[in-house]
Amino acid sequence: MKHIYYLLIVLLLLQSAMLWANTTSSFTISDKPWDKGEALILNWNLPDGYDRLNLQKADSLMVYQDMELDEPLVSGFVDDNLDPDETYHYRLIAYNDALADSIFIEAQGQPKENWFYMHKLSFLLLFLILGSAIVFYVMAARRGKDFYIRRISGLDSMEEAIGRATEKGKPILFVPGISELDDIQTIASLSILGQLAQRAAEYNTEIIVPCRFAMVLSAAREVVKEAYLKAGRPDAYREDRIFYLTDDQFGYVAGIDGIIVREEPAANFFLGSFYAESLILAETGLSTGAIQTAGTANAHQLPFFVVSCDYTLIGEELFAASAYLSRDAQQVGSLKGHDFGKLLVILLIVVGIILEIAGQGWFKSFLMGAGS
Amino acid sequence: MPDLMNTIGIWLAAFFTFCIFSFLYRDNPFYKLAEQIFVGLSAGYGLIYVVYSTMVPNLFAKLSQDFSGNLILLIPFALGLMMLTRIYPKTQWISRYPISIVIGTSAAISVMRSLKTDLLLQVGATIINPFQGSTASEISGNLLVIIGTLCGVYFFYFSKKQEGLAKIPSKIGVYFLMVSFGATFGYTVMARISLLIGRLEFLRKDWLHIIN
Amino acid sequence: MSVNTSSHTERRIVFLIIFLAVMVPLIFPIGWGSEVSPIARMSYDLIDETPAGKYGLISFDYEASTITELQPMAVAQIEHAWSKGQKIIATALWPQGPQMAEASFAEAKRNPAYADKEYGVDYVNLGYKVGGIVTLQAMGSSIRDVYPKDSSGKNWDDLPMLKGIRTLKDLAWVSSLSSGVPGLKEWVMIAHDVHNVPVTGGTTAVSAPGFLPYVNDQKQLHGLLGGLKAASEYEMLIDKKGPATTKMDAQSVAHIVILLLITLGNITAFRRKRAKANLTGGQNA
Amino acid sequence: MKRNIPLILAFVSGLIVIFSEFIPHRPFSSIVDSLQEWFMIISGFAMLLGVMSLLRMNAAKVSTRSPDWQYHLIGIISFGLMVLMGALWGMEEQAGILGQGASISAWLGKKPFDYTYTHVFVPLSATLFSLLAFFIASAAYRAFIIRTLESNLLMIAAVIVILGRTGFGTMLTGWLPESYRFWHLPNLADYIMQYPNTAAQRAIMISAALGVIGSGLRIILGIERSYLGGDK
Repeated sequence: MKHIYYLLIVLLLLQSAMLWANTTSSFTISDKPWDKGEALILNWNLPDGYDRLNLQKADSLMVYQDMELDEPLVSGFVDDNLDPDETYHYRLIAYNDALADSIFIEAQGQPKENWFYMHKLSFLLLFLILGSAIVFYVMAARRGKDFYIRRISGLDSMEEAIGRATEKGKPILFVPGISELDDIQTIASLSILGQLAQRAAEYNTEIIVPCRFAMVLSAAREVVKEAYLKAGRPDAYREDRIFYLTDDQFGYVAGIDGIIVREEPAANFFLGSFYAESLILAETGLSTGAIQTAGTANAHQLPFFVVSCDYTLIGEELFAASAYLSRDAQQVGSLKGHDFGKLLVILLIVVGIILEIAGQGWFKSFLMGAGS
Repeated sequence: MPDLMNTIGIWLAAFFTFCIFSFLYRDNPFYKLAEQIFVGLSAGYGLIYVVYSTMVPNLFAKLSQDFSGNLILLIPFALGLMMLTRIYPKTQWISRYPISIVIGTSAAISVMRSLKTDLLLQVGATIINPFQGSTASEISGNLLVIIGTLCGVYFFYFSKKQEGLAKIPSKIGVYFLMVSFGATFGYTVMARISLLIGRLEFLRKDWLHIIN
Repeated sequence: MSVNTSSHTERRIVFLIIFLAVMVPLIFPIGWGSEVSPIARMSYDLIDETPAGKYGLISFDYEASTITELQPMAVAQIEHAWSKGQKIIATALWPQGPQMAEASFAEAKRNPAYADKEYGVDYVNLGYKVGGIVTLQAMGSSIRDVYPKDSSGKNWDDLPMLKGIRTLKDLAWVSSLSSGVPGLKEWVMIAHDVHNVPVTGGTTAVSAPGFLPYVNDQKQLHGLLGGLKAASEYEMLIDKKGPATTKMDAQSVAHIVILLLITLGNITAFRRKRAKANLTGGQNA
Repeated sequence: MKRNIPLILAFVSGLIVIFSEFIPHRPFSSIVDSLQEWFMIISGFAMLLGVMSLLRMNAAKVSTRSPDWQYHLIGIISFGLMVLMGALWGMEEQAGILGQGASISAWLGKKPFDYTYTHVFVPLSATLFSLLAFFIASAAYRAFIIRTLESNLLMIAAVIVILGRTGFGTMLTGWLPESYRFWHLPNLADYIMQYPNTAAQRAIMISAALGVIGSGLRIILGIERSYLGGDK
């Protein structure tokens, strides 16, 4: 009797081994490459005949729980939002409803942090090309190469504005935008302030700079002090004309409006990052008859400056201004680098569109870093 | 009592609303009063807010609860204290260290962000097959987007005198800019009127209790 | 760009005109309304065609910052449903939602026609539950399990109108007034796509275009109210000169006034130019 | 020394951020977030400098009895009052030095800091913001004048969009047959916003991005150093 049992068991084992050989079910887990170690790729291969699948993941107590899935399971799944270097255990269950049968396979994996985001390759290339172009032109300018810059009318008028203020014996108002020092527009604005303050010092005209942030205040004071020094009039520098008002957007605007109507500056400069307050400032300035020059790269505020100011620096002109005014070789060289970038952009767009029309989608998907 | 105080609060709010509106006529003592109160209050508000929302939870609370685990926070703490050296002219130069770190990192962050969202993604969004649209207006629109973007970028090209043939694309770029400025202006009118409606509704309902 | 060196007086007149253009319609509503768009009407029809005694659910998925646009929709839908004899359940996927619901019910009850509507009989405010889509899934199997108590802590069984309610399927319609995530989209995914309950909703004007694709043949969304304009259309459909209508009137008047000002500005500029030309002509002669 | 070390610091910190953009591995992957938190802390300290500047300026005006000095005194008092209330009883759920101030909150209905915020600060801010409604009208009146081709384009686009946004525009062109749908003002306004407007905005964004990249690199490389002031 015992023998028969043994025989049966051996037969069963044989049978299942044969089944195994025939069907080769597999369930593999691998790290998702080129990422922060947040995802695992689950792949499986099951023979036909299973009606539905279920995927479970072990929780911290090693108890398998059903996973919440957004999409139906076919042959693979990417589990994301994981922690790097943790080991995760999964169990795949396949059901055969007709036979009321099921099998399960377990596997485990560990997400790894990688050393490069592959989908950012186009991004890196573009950065390297633009960066080296800018460095190249800066170097060329340093060696004494002369570059041409076309006229920017908003900037030519600056002398005129300062001249007018001098004639009238009125101050100049300079507002460096409402962003913190971490906005490049603020820094671009401050370097224009440097040029402007130097000229104002030469003309002996007062310059008022209200600031919204203390760090901008610190930098603005350094810039203006340096400008007065360069102009050879350090004695004329008045620190109390560069001051802080308040961190609050509209509180700051209320304060500036007060300055505009009471001190009646003959020239107003609104250069930097501006938001909703742009029109309040520009319209108040307009009512006092000041010459107004504005400039911002915030495209949505440009219309309001355009309608209420005499000159408006549009977008990149704000960044070009300091190079234009100072004619500093290195800055002009870097501007040349931006221009190279513009030609590159135009080329990329034209080539891209031609390829799109020709049905070659790879160029665009490479550029946009798709497939990641 | 809270009810009475609330009523007083509404009257205060109404008073300051009129103070600001009075500026539209001309500068006057009421505006001057409101302006200085506004500047003072908001500076005080900002200071208190930063202390409660940033300095305490992000720095002091972390350091006092788990000092050794948050040693890294001593760096911003020190840099912050270095900013305060600006108070004395002799030590002002020390504040250049935190300023340069702040500017160095934020310059790099801005470079990366601009390159990605403003340059790469916008260029990618312009790379379209213009003829894929289903209607004439869609196709013409696609073509306008392409022409406008290319000419607009060319408008900002500084290294060449814009005369003769080179002037044409740049001129077209300017036309696009003007249409866009006009359209943005028009589009914003509604949002701005809404702000005024909000204020007038406050005066009508909360202050005067005029119900229609 | 400033051609018209407009005098201070001219500016002040413009300011006064704008002030009046906004203030007058707010005090004396005109009730212009505008053409009702088909998708706003669709939303109206859903509630309008539901028989009396049925249940509707309004989910308050917004907070104070979008009250101007979404509150009028809530009030209009509540009044509309009450006028049809329906019962309303209020829930919220946003923490401030229950307050918004309370304010909307209070506003609707200020209308004498609905002053007698009773809490627990004609409407309930179940409150806020964290979890977004997971909460909605759970409501698909039992609303009571998700909300054993209402927002004020009353037990489910002590609220008589809830006797007939078990799951989402027992609702005649769902309306999500939504200013972000979680909100309308989640309701569409669960209430409509899984349980086949008709879903409509309202959003701010800014986010409305993103929902338009759901107003399709499958009626994933049974109409949509987008912004103040749609709210005013709804008020017009239920014959109410409500807050949205009033505000929309003010908007329309202000827009027209600005257009008139532009015309006037051109006339003035033209006159000035001609006067100047005449003047220089005179000098030459 | 006083000048070179800051330049090196700017260079190194900039470089770390650039590397972290492309490297998913720790410590780079989390560096930008912590740097931004640091930035908030540093600027929190810096705020004290601003406050001192404000107080010093106002105090000078008051002590020299310059014009309008009374208002500047009120400014100082408002500042002091707000800080005092915030420090003593805190704001919202935050407790101050004297705790939550339950009794004063019961009397006022709110904490004193929050009361002032709601009934003075918010109306001031909202009303100042609402001045835009007036200014947008006066700007339209003054600037949208038929003159050159550029200014005409500006005006026409504005008028079409303003018309398209209200029921009035729908009324004006509603009679046009369905085959001329494109010319219905709301559709025309959408078309302008969607296509020519997008194109121009994109051009501004792309070229400004190049400006940011150039200026940013100049800062990191130490070419742009005006923010540091002079050598002394």
